[in-house]
Amino acid sequence: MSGYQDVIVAGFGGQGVMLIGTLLAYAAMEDGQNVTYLPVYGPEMRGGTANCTVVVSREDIGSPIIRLPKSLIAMNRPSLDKFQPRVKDGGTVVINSSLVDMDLADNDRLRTVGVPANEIADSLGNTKMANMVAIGAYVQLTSVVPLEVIKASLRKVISPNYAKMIPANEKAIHAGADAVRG
Amino acid sequence: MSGYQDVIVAGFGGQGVMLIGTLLAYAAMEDGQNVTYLPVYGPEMRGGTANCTVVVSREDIGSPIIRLPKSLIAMNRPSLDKFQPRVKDGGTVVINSSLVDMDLADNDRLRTVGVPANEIADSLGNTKMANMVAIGAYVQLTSVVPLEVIKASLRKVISPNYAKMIPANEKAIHAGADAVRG
Amino acid sequence: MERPIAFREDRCKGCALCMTVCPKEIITMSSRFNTSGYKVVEVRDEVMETCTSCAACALICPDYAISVWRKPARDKKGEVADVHYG
Amino acid sequence: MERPIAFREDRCKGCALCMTVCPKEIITMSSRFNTSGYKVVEVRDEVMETCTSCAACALICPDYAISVWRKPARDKKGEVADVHYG
Amino acid sequence: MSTTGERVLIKGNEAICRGAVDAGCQCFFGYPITPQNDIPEYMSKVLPSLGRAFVQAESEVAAANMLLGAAACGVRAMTSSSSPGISLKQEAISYMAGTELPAVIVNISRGGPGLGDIGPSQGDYFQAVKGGGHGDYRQLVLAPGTVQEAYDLIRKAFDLAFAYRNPVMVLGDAIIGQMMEPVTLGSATTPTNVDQDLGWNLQGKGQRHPRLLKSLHLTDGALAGHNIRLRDKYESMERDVLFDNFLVDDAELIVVAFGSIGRIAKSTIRALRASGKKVGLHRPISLFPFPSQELDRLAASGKRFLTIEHNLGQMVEDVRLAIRKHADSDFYGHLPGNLPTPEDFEQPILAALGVRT
Amino acid sequence: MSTTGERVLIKGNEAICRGAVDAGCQCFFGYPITPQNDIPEYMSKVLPSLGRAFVQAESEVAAANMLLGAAACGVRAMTSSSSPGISLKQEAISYMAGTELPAVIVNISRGGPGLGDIGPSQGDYFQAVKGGGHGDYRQLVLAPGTVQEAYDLIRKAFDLAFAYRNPVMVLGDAIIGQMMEPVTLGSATTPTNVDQDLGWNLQGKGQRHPRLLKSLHLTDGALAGHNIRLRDKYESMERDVLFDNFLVDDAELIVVAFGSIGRIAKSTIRALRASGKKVGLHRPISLFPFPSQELDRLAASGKRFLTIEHNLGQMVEDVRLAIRKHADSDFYGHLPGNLPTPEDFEQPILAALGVRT
Amino acid sequence: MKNGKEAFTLPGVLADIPTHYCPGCQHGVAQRLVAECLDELALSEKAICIGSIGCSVFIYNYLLVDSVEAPHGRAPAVATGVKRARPEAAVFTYQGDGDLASIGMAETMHCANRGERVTIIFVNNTVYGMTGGQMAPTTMVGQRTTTCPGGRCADNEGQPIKMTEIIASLGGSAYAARVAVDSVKHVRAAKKAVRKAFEAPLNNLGLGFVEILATCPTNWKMTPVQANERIAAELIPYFPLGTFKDVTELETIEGPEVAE
Amino acid sequence: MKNGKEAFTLPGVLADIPTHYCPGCQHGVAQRLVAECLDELALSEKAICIGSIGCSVFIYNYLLVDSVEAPHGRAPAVATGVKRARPEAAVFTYQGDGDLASIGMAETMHCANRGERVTIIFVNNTVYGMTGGQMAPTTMVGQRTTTCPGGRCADNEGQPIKMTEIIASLGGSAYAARVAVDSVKHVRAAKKAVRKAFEAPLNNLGLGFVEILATCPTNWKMTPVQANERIAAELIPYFPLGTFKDVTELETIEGPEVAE
Ligand SMILES: Cc1ncc(C[n+]2csc(CCOP(=O)(O)OP(=O)(O)O)c2C)c(N)n1
Ligand SMILES: Cc1ncc(C[n+]2csc(CCOP(=O)(O)OP(=O)(O)O)c2C)c(N)n1
Ligand code: SF4
Ligand code: SF4
Ligand code: SF4
Ligand code: SF4
Ligand code: SF4
Ligand code: SF4
Ligand SMILES: [Mg+2]
Ligand SMILES: [Mg+2]
Repeated sequence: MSGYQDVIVAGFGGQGVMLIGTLLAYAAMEDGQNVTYLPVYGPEMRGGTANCTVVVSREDIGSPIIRLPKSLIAMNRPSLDKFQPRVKDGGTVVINSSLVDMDLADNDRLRTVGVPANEIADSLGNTKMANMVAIGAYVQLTSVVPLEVIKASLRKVISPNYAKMIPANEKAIHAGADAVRG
Repeated sequence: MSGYQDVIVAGFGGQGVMLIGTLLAYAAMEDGQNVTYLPVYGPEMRGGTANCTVVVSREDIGSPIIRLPKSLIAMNRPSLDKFQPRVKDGGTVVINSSLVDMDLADNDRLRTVGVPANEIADSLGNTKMANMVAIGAYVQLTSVVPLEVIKASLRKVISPNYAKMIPANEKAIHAGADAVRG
Repeated sequence: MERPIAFREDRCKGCALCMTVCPKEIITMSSRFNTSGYKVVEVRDEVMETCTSCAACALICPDYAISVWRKPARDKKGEVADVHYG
Repeated sequence: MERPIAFREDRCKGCALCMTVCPKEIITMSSRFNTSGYKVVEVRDEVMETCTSCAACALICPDYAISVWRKPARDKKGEVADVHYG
Repeated sequence: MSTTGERVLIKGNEAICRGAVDAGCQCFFGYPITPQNDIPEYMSKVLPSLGRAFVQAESEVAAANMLLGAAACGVRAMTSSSSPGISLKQEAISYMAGTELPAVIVNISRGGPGLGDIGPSQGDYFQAVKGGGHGDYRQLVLAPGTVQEAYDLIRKAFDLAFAYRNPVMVLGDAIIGQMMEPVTLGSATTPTNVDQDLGWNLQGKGQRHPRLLKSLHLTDGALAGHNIRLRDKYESMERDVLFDNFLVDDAELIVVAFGSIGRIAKSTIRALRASGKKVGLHRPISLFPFPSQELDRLAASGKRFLTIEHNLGQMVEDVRLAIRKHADSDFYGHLPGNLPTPEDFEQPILAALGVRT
Repeated sequence: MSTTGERVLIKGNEAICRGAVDAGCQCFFGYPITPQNDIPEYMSKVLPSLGRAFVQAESEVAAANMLLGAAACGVRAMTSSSSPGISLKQEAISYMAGTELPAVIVNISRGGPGLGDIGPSQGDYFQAVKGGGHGDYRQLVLAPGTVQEAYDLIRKAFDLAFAYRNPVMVLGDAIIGQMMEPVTLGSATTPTNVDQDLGWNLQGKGQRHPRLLKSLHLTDGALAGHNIRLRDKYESMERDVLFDNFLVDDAELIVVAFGSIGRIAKSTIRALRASGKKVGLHRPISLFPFPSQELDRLAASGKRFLTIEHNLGQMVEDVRLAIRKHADSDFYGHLPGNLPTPEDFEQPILAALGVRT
Repeated sequence: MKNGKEAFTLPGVLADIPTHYCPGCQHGVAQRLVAECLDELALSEKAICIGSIGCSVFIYNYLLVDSVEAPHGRAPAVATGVKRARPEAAVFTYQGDGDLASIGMAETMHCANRGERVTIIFVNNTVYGMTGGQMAPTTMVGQRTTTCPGGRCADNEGQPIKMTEIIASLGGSAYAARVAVDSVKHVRAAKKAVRKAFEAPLNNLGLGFVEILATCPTNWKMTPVQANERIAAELIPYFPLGTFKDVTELETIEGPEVAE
Repeated sequence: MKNGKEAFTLPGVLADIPTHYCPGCQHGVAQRLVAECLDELALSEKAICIGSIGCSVFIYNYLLVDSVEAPHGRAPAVATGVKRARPEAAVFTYQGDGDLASIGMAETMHCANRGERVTIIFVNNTVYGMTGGQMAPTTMVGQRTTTCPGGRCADNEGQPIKMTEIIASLGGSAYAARVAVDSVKHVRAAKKAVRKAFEAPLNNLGLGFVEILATCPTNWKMTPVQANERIAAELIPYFPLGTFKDVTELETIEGPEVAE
């Protein structure tokens, strides 16, 4: 399937993994591609784990659920433990190395990249933007959509009340991309 | 079916038709016969119509519901209107002539007997015993069980608290039987 | 004869509540049954004149069985309850 | 050094409630994250001595992240809250 | 409690109560609704005098949840209602099935839909057998055809509930509930001592590990694993299938009918047999597990089938599924709102037999 | 309200809301439950701004009865919930069917039984299609497979509800509800004017005779007559059957699957077709009326069948009944509690095809 | 004298047909008071009646207004749905004690708390009439019913619930009163209360609620006269009559003309 | 100094594992108080906990007692069933405001009115926590939630329900109090109330009820500290703290020894 990408984004409930999944989905639509986005929540608001699957394709999309994804963004240790074994050989794994020991990365089979997302976000003034750092890294690594389109889509997923946060988030996306750029 | 009898007892909700149906069922059991008793209530406590079907047999009883009964006790006009046409040819119909115009009785096809049950009961001190008058008449006419057994069964259906009412009810049964005796 | 009050016998259920509220105590139980099998109440002709048309009986009757007419004379005196007491 | 108070860092969620109740105002936010990604609080060594073992912080902490031990000296003076306040 | 072997003339509703009491029912939670009011009324009189619990709940929803609580303690407990009230119990029934709690629910069903009427009807077959609550679950369903069976089956219901740790429904109708017939009583069982440790029931943990009864399964694969176990359990219920065959051996046509309709159909069949018609009756007594194997066996031997119900056609689907390898079933639905009599079934049976009338 | 032809990326839950708003939904009554919370949340934001009514009910029981009240006025009204909450609505649904009220009920179902989990499941098929409430009644059931269909079918649901004066359920699951996809919006319908006289709706009698909406029928034969009319109505719904055939013409094996599972199975089938396997898909969109005639037609032409569901086996009964004259269906049940993926269906399909692996 | 002016007129909105109630049952009086108020406030054309399940289920046969039958206990929810769909209607429920205070407790409380602009007529006869005399939440301590055959016991079944006081305590109620119809004086007062309970929601002030103490001679196993005497002797001392809340005191109805 | 005597001890009945609650969520404090009372009254061996559906659904992971999960809103009914089946158990529910005061209103009212000998711990955080912050019956007027995005409006949604006052007014309650856990002083008082709510039913006096005002920082969209400040600033003025009923004043517990 040409131009096909799928990714599981996973982490704690409060880490904003759903937000970056949605961001990617919007960007894909803006980019003229087909897309499905499917979240899986834990039962509680916080403290549980959460993950979502985004499928982006230039062709029609069948199942929105992917058992064996082409890529993974793991924001915490349980997410890596759970999903890394399922990533297809040669797939891309972005790991939040602020919370996950990089020794756990399966470098033999996969292209794994550690990003200290919490620290980077913290250094930009808000730990909560770790998710943006991670998506920046992922987009940079896979080119699923142009980085500019991701940034432009921020205003689709961040409510107008928080519009003033957009520049900071753009910075975080950039920082993530920079962190993995060669 | 030898020794088989069935009867529909029908009237207003407050006329005690269920009580005499139950009385007949007890008497039949005491008499060593098989029996089913099935009541049909209106939705409200009073004011609606009510009827029950009693089947008495020396053999096994199949259906407890009878479309075309061998006899009918009609305590009021709607009951006669509804059930008289269904009584099998030659069947017995006891009609409470206190409330029903005897011109409505289908004498050609059926053995109909008018009993001024309310007046008789009233004369014995309590209109409410009109039902007992009627069952007395019915038992006398059909010999489904001995009159003595009906009377003996009163204490099965009248709660101990009202035991003092039993003699009056026995009298009413007798009065009913007398009213139709040749 | 003047009949300020009348009972719709087919409606009466013989509950006797009207008997308990009549200030003139003129409502009594008859010995008649209506077609529903209820004994009905009555105001006997002898005492009918006593009725003040106060309508207390009609107000308490749960079965709308009682009709009451104003006595023109009394109407003027204003002794009749306004049953629309609204 | 005497350490009348200790934080179970894996339990702390950085809510800062303990900071608001400490009469000595010695609890502060650290710059460390625990494995769950929460920034955790601390009592810096410099001010540890100030702790009265009053246990107010432990009482308010929703995550049972704080352990407090009585200071024997103070115990005698009876200044320590009886946390079984029963 | 009853004296073994005693013969009494009682209503189906009372037979259910006496059966429950004799089976050691410790708690009853009810709410009034016609035509089952005799059940809470009897229980309110008898249970307290035996030192057992009767509670008139504030609603059917509450009654079903009180049942859930009592069942969690491992005592024999029961609730009863009629159609609209049973609809309100569906959430709790699904919870009890999911939590594997043993409980007995009686439905003396009436005409529907909605408020309907208070006459008999078999319109709740789907709800009882397919599960009116949410999620994949099964309850055992027993349908008495006589007052004697009402007494016997309620006793069996408690045994099955505990054998499978599953809700069991006894499905009657206004005919079964209100009809009086002579009944021979069995022996009374003493209620389970609440202190008896069944290995799962809540008693206060004492010295052992705490126990937890729940239906929430959030960890990965836990609910799936739970559902596999439940499925296996439901399949194993097959061994407790119950049915009644009447004159089937030489029959050309087998009438399939349950509960009161089975009984009424028996009268029709007797009458038709008297005029030489080769008709028999298969009466499923357990509606779940459904006697599919037996029906398949009968179908394999070349019989034809007519399903008669007091509804618009519900059990007929299970009959057709059971016999689909060999045969199909005709259907006659007597309409809720009309009382069924033996005469009503004559034409449909003759038509299914291919007799012109 | 939407601009016709606009293309938006939205969740299934939001598509349901926008479809309802565009269809002129005047009143919404909700209660929170995952995974459908987006629905009441969206409605609480949008309806009041359009001068329409949003009420967060005290419970699902209340929500369903508020729906009954609004429907009685002849306005387009809706409620939504998920499995346990839908169980609580069963009594009111039976009443609405009995009273012939047009209403739309959305079930974004989750894993069961009991509290289960909040993941997808098709465990409520029986409840939706056979009727989890009491009495003989039917509701139309529509099961979207894409977010676009969620938008389109909710609009259709309102039309059908009023065409038949009957409750209509839209049955989705956590996948349909939570998945985002691009959707093309249709034109917005203005809500029915509440003063519009539909011949049966309550408005205050004004100068005409009073109207009465009820489900109680006590006079002799009245309920039976009512049930005959209802049965005829349910049978007439056949004409609104909806389904989707995919590559069935040359298929040896037809997979029958609905909703999200139908969509996921499509992926499996595409993959198997790529390796030359002759597999097709029949996806019922209306679960009631069920596409029995179409399945019978396919069976008559010699196809084999495999029903795939995300439950222990429910729709498979309707498939088997539909094709029983010519064929039978295999079954693969993916367990609630496990997320289904295209890979999961490969083995079952190959097995049904008779391919050794 | 039948040609004189009538001293008592039945309201036109009340169908002139026999009722199905038992002799002496005060549902008859209660529904007449509702009818009188509908007439006087000229509401019959815009009224929508929410019937409930109980002996009064056939109220739609007597009140000639548009009506819908609510499932048992759910009339306040149905009323909410009706009122929100059709805000200009005069919406009212008519409910028994089992219906309103037992199974319908949640719906009643929340309808009142939301301050739905509807009227609730609550006929408290301390028993489940229709189903044959089971215990109700308002059954008096010591009162025998078919499900508390030894008499209601406070220890086991609790005390009778005082709904009017509870409803009055909720923010959304505008008017809440308890009345009786056991004497002519009480009937007159009851009528006034019913009228106010209709006016409050029409004036957009909140919910109107009236509890009417009534007899059920059949299930009390008393004659109608004995039953009526029990109201004053036993019920009123526990369920005091009176207005427990009235935010209408200051604002009076401006709307429809009063009939007659 | 870890060798000194502990100035704060976690009760043994509380599992020493991390909770799933959000940072600053006061369910953590509330459940600890319950655990402390279970320990002090030596009830852990005979306690049966009825969990409810809400953020506290996993309470059985934290309280090491026999537990059963009730359907949403039905914990008081389940507790009734448990208590009637096993009268010697110490039965308690732990419920949120959506659970207890909305869907469970009827069960709560009737359980209290019957005077079931059970304890109800009611954690009022003015919002549906678990499902993501929808309006609760106790949501403050003006408070924004996901289903009243413009803020709760008294006119449309009614005013926040004061459950403790209502429960105190019912005959079957023996103890009813409202407490908060926003300050050390309030935590201490809360503990006393929880203890009394356990003692009342054990002494066969009736139902014990405690409403605990608590934060839900996540759905209030506040930091835990801001949320905690809101308790005193906004909640307590409307939901006054205090004991609304206490029939235990005279009789004190004789039963199990107090731990420690
Ligand atoms: C869900 C449901 N439960 C129970 C019933 C049976 N039922 C009909 S009326 C009634 C109670 C009537 O009592 P009340 O509300 O006090 O009215 P009354 O007849 O005394 O006027 C009950 C329980 C029903 N119809 N539906
Ligand atoms: C019958 C039913 N309806 C709805 C739900 C969804 N639900 C789960 S928890 C909850 C509300 C929780 O709010 P609350 O009781 O206030 O507890 P909190 O989470 O705030 O502590 C709801 C509506 C459910 N599980 N079951
Ligand atoms: S109108 Fe008054 S005086 Fe006349 S009969 Fe009636 S109550 Fe008696
Ligand atoms: S009050 Fe009415 S029904 Fe009762 S006796 Fe008097 S007239 Fe008859
Ligand atoms: S024990 Fe008291 S003084 Fe010490 S840190 Fe805690 S609150 Fe501060
Ligand atoms: S109160 Fe507890 S969880 Fe919160 S910051 Fe302090 S130690 Fe950490
Ligand atoms: S049973 Fe009671 S409430 Fe019902 S009609 Fe008869 S007297 Fe009235
Ligand atoms: S959502 Fe609210 S109530 Fe639930 S755990 Fe988080 S803070 Fe606590
Ligand atoms: Mg009542
Ligand atoms: Mg809450």
